[in-house]
Amino acid sequence: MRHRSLLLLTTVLTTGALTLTACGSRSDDGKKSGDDGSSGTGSNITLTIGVDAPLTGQNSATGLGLQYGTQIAVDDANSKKLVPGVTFKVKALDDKALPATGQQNATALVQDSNVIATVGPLNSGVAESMQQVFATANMVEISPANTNPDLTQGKDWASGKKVRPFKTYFRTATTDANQGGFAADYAYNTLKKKNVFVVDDKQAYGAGLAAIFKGKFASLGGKIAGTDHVNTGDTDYSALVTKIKQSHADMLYYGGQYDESELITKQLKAGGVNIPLMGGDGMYSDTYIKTAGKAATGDLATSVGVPVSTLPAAQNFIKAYKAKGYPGDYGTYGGYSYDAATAIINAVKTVMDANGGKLPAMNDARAKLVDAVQKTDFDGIAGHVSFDQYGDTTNKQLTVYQVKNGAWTAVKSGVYSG
Amino acid sequence: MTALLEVEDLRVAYGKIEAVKGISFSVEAGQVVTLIGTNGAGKTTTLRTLSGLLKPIGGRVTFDGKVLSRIPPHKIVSLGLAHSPEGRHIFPRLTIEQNLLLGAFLRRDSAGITRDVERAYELFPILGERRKQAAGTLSGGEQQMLAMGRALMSQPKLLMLDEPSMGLSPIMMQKIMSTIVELRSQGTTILLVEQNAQAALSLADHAHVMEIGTIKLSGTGQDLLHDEGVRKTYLGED
Amino acid sequence: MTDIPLTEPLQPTPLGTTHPDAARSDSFVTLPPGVARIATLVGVAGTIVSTFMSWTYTSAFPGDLTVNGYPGGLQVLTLIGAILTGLVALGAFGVKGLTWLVPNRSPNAVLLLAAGTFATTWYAVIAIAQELGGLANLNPGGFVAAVASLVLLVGTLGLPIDRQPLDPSGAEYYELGRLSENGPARGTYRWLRQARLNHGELPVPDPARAPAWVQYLTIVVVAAAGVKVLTYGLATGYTELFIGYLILVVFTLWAFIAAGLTRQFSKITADHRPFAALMGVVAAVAYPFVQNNEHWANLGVNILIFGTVALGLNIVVGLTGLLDLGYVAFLGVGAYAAALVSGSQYSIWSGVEFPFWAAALTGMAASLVFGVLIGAPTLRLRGDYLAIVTLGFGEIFRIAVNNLDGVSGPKVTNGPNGISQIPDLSVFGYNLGDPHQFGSITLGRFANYYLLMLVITVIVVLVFTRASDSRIGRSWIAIREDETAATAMGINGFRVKLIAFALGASLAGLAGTVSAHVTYSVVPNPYQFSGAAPPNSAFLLAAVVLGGMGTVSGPVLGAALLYIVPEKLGFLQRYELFAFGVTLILIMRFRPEGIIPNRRRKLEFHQDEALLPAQQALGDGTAALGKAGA
Amino acid sequence: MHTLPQQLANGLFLGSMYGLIAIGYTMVYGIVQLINFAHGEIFMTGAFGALTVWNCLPDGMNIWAALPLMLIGGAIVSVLIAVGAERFAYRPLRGAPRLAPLITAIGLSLALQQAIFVWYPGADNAKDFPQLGTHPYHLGSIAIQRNDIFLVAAAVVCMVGLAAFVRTSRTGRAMQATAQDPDTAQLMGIDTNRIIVIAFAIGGLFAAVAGVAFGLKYGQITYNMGFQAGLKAFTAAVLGGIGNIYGAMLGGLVLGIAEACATAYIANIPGMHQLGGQGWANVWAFVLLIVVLLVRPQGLLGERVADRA
Repeated sequence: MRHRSLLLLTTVLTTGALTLTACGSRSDDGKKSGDDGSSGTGSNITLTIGVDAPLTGQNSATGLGLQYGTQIAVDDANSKKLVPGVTFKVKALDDKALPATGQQNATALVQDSNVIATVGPLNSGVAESMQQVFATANMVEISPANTNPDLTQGKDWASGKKVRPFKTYFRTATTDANQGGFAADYAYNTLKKKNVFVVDDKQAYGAGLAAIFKGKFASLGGKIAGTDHVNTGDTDYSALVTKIKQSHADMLYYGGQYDESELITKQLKAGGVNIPLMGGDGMYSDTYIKTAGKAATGDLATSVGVPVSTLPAAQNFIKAYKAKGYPGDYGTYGGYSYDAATAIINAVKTVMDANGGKLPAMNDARAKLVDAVQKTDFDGIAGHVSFDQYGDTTNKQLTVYQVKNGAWTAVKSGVYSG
Repeated sequence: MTALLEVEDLRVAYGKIEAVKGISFSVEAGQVVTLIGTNGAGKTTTLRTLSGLLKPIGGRVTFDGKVLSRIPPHKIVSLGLAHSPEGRHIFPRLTIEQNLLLGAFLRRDSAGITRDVERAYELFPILGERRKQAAGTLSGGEQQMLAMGRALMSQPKLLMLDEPSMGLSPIMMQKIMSTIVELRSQGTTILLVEQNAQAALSLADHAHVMEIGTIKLSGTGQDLLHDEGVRKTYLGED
Repeated sequence: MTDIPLTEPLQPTPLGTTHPDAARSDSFVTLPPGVARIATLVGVAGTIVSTFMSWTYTSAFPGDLTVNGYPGGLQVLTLIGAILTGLVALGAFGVKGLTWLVPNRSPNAVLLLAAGTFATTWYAVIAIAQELGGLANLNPGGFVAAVASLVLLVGTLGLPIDRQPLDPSGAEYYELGRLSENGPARGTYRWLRQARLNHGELPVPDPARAPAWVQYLTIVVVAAAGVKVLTYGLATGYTELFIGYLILVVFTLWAFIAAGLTRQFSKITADHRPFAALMGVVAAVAYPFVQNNEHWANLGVNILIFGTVALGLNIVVGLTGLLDLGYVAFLGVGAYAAALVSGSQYSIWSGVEFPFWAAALTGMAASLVFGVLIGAPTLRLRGDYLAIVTLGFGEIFRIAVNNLDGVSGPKVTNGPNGISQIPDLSVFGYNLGDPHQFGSITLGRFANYYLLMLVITVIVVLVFTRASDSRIGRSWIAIREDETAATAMGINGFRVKLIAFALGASLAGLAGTVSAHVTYSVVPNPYQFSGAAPPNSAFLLAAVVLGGMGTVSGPVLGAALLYIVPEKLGFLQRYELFAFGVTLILIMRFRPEGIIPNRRRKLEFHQDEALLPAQQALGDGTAALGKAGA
Repeated sequence: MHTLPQQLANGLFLGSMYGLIAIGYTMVYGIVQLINFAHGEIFMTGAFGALTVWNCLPDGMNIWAALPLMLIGGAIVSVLIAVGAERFAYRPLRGAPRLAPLITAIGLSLALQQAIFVWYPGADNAKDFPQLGTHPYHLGSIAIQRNDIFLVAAAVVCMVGLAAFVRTSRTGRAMQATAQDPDTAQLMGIDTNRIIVIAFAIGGLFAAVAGVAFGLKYGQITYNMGFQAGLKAFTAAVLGGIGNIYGAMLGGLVLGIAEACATAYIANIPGMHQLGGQGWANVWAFVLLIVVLLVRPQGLLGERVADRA
């Protein structure tokens, strides 16, 4: 009882102190973000482009390619002053290839009032949990790597009933539908393969790709010698190789990443089955050749766009990437990430130009950016960048590469049309 | 002459529960000393502490002139202190012979070991008959014999026997007790822990009665055998 | 060991039964008592003053510590630390009216707070010097802060600190192994042992004697402060501030323990359990209103989901002692079941849309069925076999849902693409997907789900506590402690274990139903044994063990840490998982009972400390194994 | 079904490797009742140790000449890590309830994996490992790789050597005694701590041999190869009867053959055409384990012993 007043006093004191901390934190946020000057009023504002990809763990080599591909695009834009008065920054978050983590990153990016749009993610499964979050916030999301057709064309795309589920979602990578079909066409008509064994890794990308290849190849009149599925992380494929040997297939099509296909091709050739292995852009990587060694010779991979090495812009990108000593693998999706980020940067300029050279309030800016990105039209480092009514890239240019003399060599480039 | 084993104010605890609360006693070479008492009196704890399986929180144990407190169990064995644990604890999946050989684990004199194995078979002929059999197949009494034989294999200066008669039929118990008498007559020093006070007291030179962690009463075996209180409490007479 | 009743609850035995020497008060630095007190107060004052000065001239260091006149960033933390230290010091010195802050009058609390203030301040100063490149970047304020906090620390070191009794001069340190023969090692170890603080058993006044309204008010204030401290930590905008915050919070909590405040508080909560629980819930409900940020609400939902699953696992592991290494599969079963009946167009029953209560029951029922299916054949086996079978089941689940897409298996789960575009839940006509206005505060989608999940968590906590206090709960504990003895007492071990397994599974399934809706999609790959982020079976076990087995708050706290720490310590990046692994090892080594120990458990873990474990441990280990196993 | 002999051979090779790793699990479990979850990572570090030796050797060195050095290098790394883990992570927890060492093991496994991933140069992708050659020998219709011959030979040598060691040597007897009753073993004068260290060391040694065999067989090693392999080896150890070294090898072989056959033949069973193939092989492996445990809870070669305490 005699403590009563003192208790109250201390309570008030504590509450006061805590309130003080709240004020402190609020002003800190402002100060931190305003490092380079106060936003909105002055000549120079800072905008952040978010990146979501697996930056640690198993897929991180590819994921870091996304991050630093975007980073180089942002550096280029800043040094060339592509958007006068705006300095771009990258905020890269690690989704660890997990959907729930990707979603947390999406909400974090949406909450950050400096983030204008996002590049990513790598995995289609992660994209599913993020799309709606960005759609609700009217924020553009451009994936340089998702290939699952469902993401842009809805569930029934195969039957021709295409519905775009989210108008904020775009991608600079082409869908499995194109790649798988193009590969089947090449295998049947150019390579004259008639009896193909199809294996996939049971991941969204690989299984989708393999299914489309299989369907197209069969419809062309080819025979499917057999199918099987592997688990990511498997290392022993000897039983599978024996099965393939018995099927007398003349080619193996693999839907999946190079982590598994480099082992499969080695064990295939060692098992005396000298047939080529063909895959998608998931194994179009120098790592594949390096690790598989001689066994890779003659293997094939499809990839989107024209060969990166033929475009001068891409050469600069590769040079910049190497010069900065960035970690990660730029080969597979780095170029698309660069183009995705550039599409966002160009759209920011469009939005600002339409608004008298000033950026509208963030909510408004994000919404307007969706329309601007939809109208994107420029030549990127991995080909022409523009989006169709589903948010898919219109760049249907595909190339088949074959391993010759220890390097991927383009053997056919073309446009796939159904 | 100092005693072979000297225990001074030994205290042992499990966590905060003190199981042995400062006991002192000694064993002279050639003697049979017994600790008797009810379940939970701290007898087994005392033996486990002497052989190093438990660490005391206080007190001092001297064996053959050496302080035991910082010595791990396997080194204590090498000093000549053998412990045949409560519940026998033979190695069930090894043969009888392998069990006996393990008893001589620290010895390097193969001829002597062979001789002692034979001596064990003489002491317990049943073991000799079944030497290649897995020890787990023996009956309780036979396992007890094996445990004793195994403890003797290290040529101990002091043999500690923990409840050798536990769970045995009266005939088996008789056999075990007569073996102890025989060992005593051969000059083996024995520290015997028993619940069967009658048997233990009748063959002991010295005896100590333990109750909840302390020594309540000490004397010669015969003295205690005739002590009024002991008779009432431990020998079931009123 | 057989003759010692280890499981008997221990009475707080008076000191001196095991240790001959009584506890002591002894300062670390020899100072005249008056000088120590004055140094302490001077240090407090100096530190407070320093926070109103500029610490560095450039705003390049986050938080802008250049301003004279009012504190910012890390300075605020130093200020709070200093004020608290000052108040507690005055309380410990017996200044009337503040003594309630230090009920046991121990200066240990002052020392710990001073150490926290010192650590935070010096961390800030060193961070400035390091990030900006050199001490030259410090303004006078920074030096004042460093010196004043050092004075403060030294002053408190001179106070008569309550410490562990001196070891007897001939004490043996068996735990050092071979080093125990080594003089310097022994000396150091001895010094460290004797340096340990000892405030756990100092008497404190019984708070029950205070008027009831004070007790209620205390609970309210603590709950409010808890929310405030938590939200402040979450809102820290940059890593340096978060680390400073973490240092200060840890030391402050430790100081409150040292002061005896936590003991009093736990007495109060024990006396007013329903009210305390209510306030806990109110605080949790307040969270999305106070921290009105969709990202943190999203994190909050995930923490609650994960924490709820961990609570379910706690029944299996913590109470019943069954080792389940594939527990995340039950979360997956619930999530998939809910997704299938959610009305998603990707579900094989795309027309079917259950209301939430029915979907939740479906998820629970599905998990329950799987729990029984796994448990019935395996719970009769020895404990270690259960571990491998559950691990196998977890793998089977993930591979199976990955394959059941009509191509490599029957069409059920849509394979690796999973079931996506799961519609938002609607509860009482209230669509959780839409933001809702509450006065001036808008609750977004994740805040809605947070509140829904909170209701479920509360239900699960109730189920957990009711179950553990009931007959069946006592049977679980009996089984955990000694299955043979429990069976001998007439407990049907198999049935009791199966109930634990099934109950734990259905709670996880319930959480799964919400998680399916929160993430819009269910895909197979999160349901693995170990991964880089929660949820996975290894992280679930870690949450239970880190937090404290057998308790309610432990797993929830563990879950929160597993989400918040990686979120906040982003700078660790690729070292994060390595650090996590090392942390697990260290925690198991030094605090195996978890952060919030169950009283009984704690005894079990530390019982052999007094026994000096080095040699004895082996035999004890197998005994413990047998206990937990079977 | 003329592929059966080849599939059995495939299973045998895979199973030999499982068996080699499983021995580490089974020995440690047999003596301290600890599921050493980090054993898979010890196997992985052994492979990386061997690779490091190879990389330090002059270019173009004959692989046969390098192999003994690689084995020694791998063994040093694995044994040091195994023994270090025992000394500093597990031993202090010997009195604690079983969950504590288990969580420690999970933490250790994560830490080792990440340490290699982060600090071993280039380990974020698969690392090349030299091979003995990729041209198979033919034995009837069976193609056998040189690398597989090394694997089987190593497994046989290790098994025979270990069996002889355990059965005839003094330390071997001490190991058996410690496994059966550690307290009493101490009363026999056995330094059980030393025995435990030896068990960890032998497990580490075999894991290193398996790691080298893995590298030779697949021509590449990865930082996360220990998880899958460890999981399978642990399954194999339980399948064979945990605590029994012959059981570990047998369990490994059974598991390997079961996986090969599941990949090859399950799909041919009417009504199961979708449930076969490599994708389901792991599932069938675990189903086999569960069935065996239900029929014979002690494992194939395990002995039914009463639980202690």
